[in-house]
Amino acid sequence: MRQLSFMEATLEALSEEMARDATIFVLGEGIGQRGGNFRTTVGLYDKYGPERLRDTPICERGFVGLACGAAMTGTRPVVDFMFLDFVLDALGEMINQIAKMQYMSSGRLKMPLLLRGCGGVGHAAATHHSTAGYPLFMHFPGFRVVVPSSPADAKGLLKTALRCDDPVLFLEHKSLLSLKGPVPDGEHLVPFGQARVVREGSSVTVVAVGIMVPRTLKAMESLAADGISVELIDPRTLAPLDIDTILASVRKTGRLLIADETFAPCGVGAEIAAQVMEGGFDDLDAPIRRLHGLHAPTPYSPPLEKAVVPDADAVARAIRDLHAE
Amino acid sequence: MRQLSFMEATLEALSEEMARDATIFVLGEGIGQRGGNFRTTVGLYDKYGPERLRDTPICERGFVGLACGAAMTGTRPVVDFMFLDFVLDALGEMINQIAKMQYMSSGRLKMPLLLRGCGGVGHAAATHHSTAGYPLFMHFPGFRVVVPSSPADAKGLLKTALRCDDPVLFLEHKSLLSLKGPVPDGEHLVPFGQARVVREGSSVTVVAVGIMVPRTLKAMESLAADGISVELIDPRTLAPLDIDTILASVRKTGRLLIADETFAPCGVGAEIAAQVMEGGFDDLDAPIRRLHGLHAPTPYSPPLEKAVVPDADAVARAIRDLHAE
Amino acid sequence: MTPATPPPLTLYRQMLRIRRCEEALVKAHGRGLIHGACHTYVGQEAVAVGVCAWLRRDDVVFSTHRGHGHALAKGVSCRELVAELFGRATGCSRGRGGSMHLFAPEVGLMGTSGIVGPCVLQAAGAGYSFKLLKSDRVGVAFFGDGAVNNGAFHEGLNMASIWKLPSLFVCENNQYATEVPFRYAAGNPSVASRGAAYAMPGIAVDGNDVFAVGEAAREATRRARSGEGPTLIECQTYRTRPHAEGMGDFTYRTREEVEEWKTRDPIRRWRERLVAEGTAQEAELTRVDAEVQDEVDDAVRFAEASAWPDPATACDHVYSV
Amino acid sequence: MTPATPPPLTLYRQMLRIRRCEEALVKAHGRGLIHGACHTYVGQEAVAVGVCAWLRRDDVVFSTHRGHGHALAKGVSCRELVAELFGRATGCSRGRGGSMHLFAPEVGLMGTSGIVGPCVLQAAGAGYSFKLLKSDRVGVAFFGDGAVNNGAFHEGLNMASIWKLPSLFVCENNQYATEVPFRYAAGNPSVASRGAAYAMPGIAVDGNDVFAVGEAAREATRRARSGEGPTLIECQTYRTRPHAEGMGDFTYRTREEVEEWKTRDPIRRWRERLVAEGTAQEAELTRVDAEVQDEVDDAVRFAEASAWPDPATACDHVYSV
Ligand SMILES: Cc1ncc(C[n+]2csc(CCOP(=O)(O)OP(=O)(O)O)c2C)c(N)n1
Ligand SMILES: Cc1ncc(C[n+]2csc(CCOP(=O)(O)OP(=O)(O)O)c2C)c(N)n1
Ligand SMILES: [Mg+2]
Ligand SMILES: [Mg+2]
Repeated sequence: MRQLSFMEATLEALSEEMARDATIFVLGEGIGQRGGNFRTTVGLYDKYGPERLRDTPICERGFVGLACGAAMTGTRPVVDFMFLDFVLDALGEMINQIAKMQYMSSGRLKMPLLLRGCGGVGHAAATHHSTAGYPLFMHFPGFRVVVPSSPADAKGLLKTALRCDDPVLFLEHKSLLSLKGPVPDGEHLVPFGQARVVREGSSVTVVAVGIMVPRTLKAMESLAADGISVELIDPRTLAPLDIDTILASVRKTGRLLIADETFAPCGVGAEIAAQVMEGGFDDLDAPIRRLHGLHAPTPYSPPLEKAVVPDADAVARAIRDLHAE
Repeated sequence: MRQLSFMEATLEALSEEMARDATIFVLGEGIGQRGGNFRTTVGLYDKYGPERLRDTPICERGFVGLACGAAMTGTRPVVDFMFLDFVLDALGEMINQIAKMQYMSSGRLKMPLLLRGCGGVGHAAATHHSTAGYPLFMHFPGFRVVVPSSPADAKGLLKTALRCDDPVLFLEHKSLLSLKGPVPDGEHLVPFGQARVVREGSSVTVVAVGIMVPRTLKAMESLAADGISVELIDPRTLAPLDIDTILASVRKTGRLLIADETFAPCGVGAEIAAQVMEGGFDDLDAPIRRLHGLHAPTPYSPPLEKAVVPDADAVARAIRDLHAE
Repeated sequence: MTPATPPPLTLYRQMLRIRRCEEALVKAHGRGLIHGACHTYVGQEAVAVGVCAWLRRDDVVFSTHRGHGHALAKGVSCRELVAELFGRATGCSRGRGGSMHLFAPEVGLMGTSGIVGPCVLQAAGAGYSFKLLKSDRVGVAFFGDGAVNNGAFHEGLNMASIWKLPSLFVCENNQYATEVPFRYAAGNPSVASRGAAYAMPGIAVDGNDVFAVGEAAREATRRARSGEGPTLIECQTYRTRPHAEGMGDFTYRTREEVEEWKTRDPIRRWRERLVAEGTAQEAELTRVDAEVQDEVDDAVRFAEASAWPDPATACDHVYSV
Repeated sequence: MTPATPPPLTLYRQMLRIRRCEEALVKAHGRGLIHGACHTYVGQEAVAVGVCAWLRRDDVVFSTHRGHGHALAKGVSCRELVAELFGRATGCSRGRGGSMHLFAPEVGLMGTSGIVGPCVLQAAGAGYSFKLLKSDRVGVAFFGDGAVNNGAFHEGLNMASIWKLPSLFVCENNQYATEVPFRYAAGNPSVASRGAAYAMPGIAVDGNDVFAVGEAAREATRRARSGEGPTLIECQTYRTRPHAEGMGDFTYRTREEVEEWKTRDPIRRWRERLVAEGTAQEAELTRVDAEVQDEVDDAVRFAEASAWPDPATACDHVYSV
């Protein structure tokens, strides 16, 4: 199959859906003629013009709130926010308005709104260009949360997001953008709420989020030698979360590690651990372990930045420790 | 000891600290002459004047950001935001700025800033006057999170907050405000990071957050009869979290229920469950259970509102079920 | 297509319907039938009615915590409004919203809100949709003077201006935000003059004169429908009841000020004008008074007799599927 | 107490220090010594220097992603700046911040920022502190034209105005936000005129004329220190390098436009004026040129020789204790 990068895969998905659905338009800084800071809209301006590829002033709250009103009145806005950090100024609109409109209108309004951009640590981008923050979108009711780890999933999930009537947060890790992988062309849709078993294994289950999937694959190279057979699961969407696939795996392995780059407290690891404990307590042969980034704002200097992020070695260590428990 | 309501207790704490520290000033809507929507500043305007009790325009992001700059330059702002819902428009300032200034300045700046107001469901206040949201302040590094359940703790914790150099979120449940209880006068300080064992017990540990403490006490009345001995723990501060007291209790009871009114996903229950699993796995005789509000925006109509909140009966049921496991 | 000029008597009926409805809600609040907050629109009726007179059913309105008047003027029935405040399944929001969360998208009421500010952005968003869809519909935001100092006003008006969106920004300057005077909260006491910061026409009108408000709305909707862009309208008005039912008054404003404004009652003024100009006969008006009172009484009976929502539905519609 | 009128030669030295420092950073960026983004201040030097000339060490500055010039003008050494961008423990932020997070509170640099907007609010907050503490210090925000359309500008200026805070709001209107022209992004092309929306003096100056900027800052700081309130200053200027190092140019603006602005180089203009007016001799100026170059070369050597931060400290100072 042809190899595409994350960027190429999501651009293809957006381009195909914009051709299919004339109500889709994109809002963001530099997503017009410029084609997006992360090349998310390259070539689309010439095809679809300024109204559907709308460069915005620097008013994140404003254009997110505008997108809310647009989604309520017959169009499908895509907010291309670059880095999640920037759009934190719009959390009020997201939590109070966007996430609640369907409920408060008893389903008479829909909220077909996509929030997409980058999150995650890397490239010495420092503390205002590194936030992931998806746990808070899992906490508040109303959002769909998508964190892809492969170009194929990125395309298939973005297309699903662009046909979904709920607000979707689609978050890509900046270090994955140029990663290449096989991507089916045309009508390739990945449904929400279905985890992907990346590797089957028998001794330890690892649930890895986003960039932690390739890092775990790397870690696994060194583990096979020691006969540690890892079952790697990529939830792909965190809301809805496919807990059944995780529970089934834990039933088999009895051991679970959740690997997530962002913060631990009230994070993805905590939620998955709590659900597995509730649904699979008797299957557990060892405590569920969490591997997260350190609980500090992201520093700039490479040695500091490296220290706050769990890399492949950290994953390998965590798996070994868990396997030994 | 004299009995004070929550409101009287926190007003006393604020009044005492403002007398002690001339750099404290309060920002909010109606906190001047009016004395605050929840009577949080009654009488203080006449004592301290408009500069220290500053009525603001309706610009939550603005005055939270202003408070950030003030805290960096020698004063101690108190943001009295009424309902947490209102101040969600300021999350960008809180997460990107307030929580990070000490870290980014390598400790050369302090952030003595108190964010205080109401959260929680009740009185048919509906979806824009019911948000608690503290899990997100636990998730991001840099905040102290205080959720008192008694007037005495409210006073002691608020005084500690007003002497703390970190940003503090102090969240009161509106249904607790008029609750009365014994309150020591004068210099009564409750340190952060020390849970309170409200009742000792032997068969089930319940960690209850804020308003769930009185609800659990009510539930316990019906349980004693059935010989279910509950150890009730109020963490009082969620960041820092006194996990040791919780672990010690679980070591004794082998059973843990976390009762929290707000949402479950990536919430307080998940975090405590994950930590207890990590630190006390072998002490557990049954899966840790979580009791939270339903995962929906808060509806207005009393029968609907009642349905989304865990009341004393729900707590009693949850304890019985866990005890039977 | 622009709506026909609204019959003067219809404007009278609509304003009166709002007034009588609010009076009924005040009584009901006293009887404990209303559960949450209740912000009445008494004194400001000319704004909602004057603006909505120039809106079509398919135009959309985004409103505030003080939105009963906007809901009624846009076409929500008294029954649906009162039932909503009573928390019944027959309410316009099925009992989920109450006073501050009135939803009736089928008549273009896209929601009132418990948060000050967002309606401005959402009305710009509706304008964006209508422009993209090549329709001549308009998006309208009603908001108070308190919202003018909020960033949403700044960001929303700027975007609407640079993109020439078919949106109306109607500020109801009743001079107070809860108990804080606008003259204290805003560096510049004129709302209309702020249009200049966004190169948007900003006009000030007597918000207690339904005709004056209507003329401003007529021109603003014409501009919007014909692609000339948004308009900011400052309606200078006053709420003659406390900020919310159950709250005090006269600590932050004087009885005299309130009484003085009562003499400018928009409904009485319009009634007198209709009679003076011979547009309507006393008899007709008296008949309308009676009909409106019946309508409101019926709405209260209907609401009280209505069923409560089923608790089992508490989690419905969080997601579309 | 107002600082003494800055010696013309000092202004020259400071502007040149910024320019040479940026040039060194550009080279270093090419050599891969700078890890994150690097937004240079080339072309805008007169703004930081002209404003900071009227600030005392204990006045405070809140800046943006393009803050190297503000840091140097406020008193951060070239060594500390370059070392920070190199990510070394000797940097002004101990290597934690990089180009967009420069902190040196000891000289009143309260932080540059990767987020557009907050500096406006924080400068108002500093003004609030100083007013409450009865000090005559001032809080200054430097921000770009891009921030003008952000709600923080609206909310911050309004609060500063109604509370008469000793704050300066210095907008560096370099006409583009990344690649988006201000004339596209803002309904009203004048920043200074927006002062009117907040009843705040708003003045526009030639941002490439260090004397003109200084005169505006002199009056604004005088107003602030004497309790007369805040001032909005629009400095019309231009960045003659791409938005950030490594980024392209000329897709959104023409070579001609850039070349035209280079002829208004604030440093050359000031140098020529000093010579023309006989304020400085060619020889002195040449000596300054050499001294500044040495200072910058030394800073680069210092930075390269500096140690990396210890990974074990990565979680220090998240909390005060
Ligand atoms: C963001 C936000 N902050 C605070 C509040 C609390 N609040 C409710 S109404 C109100 C006053 C609004 O004043 P104005 O906009 O003038 O409308 P009016 O009540 O005068 O009609 C305030 C502060 C809120 N609802 N939302
Ligand atoms: C809230 C926010 N949104 C977007 C960005 C991305 N960004 C960084 S610099 C910039 C342009 C800023 O333009 P301007 O304020 O004019 O400053 P200049 O770069 O021209 O000096 C943008 C959009 C950001 N840093 N913060
Ligand atoms: Mg008002
Ligand atoms: Mg600019």
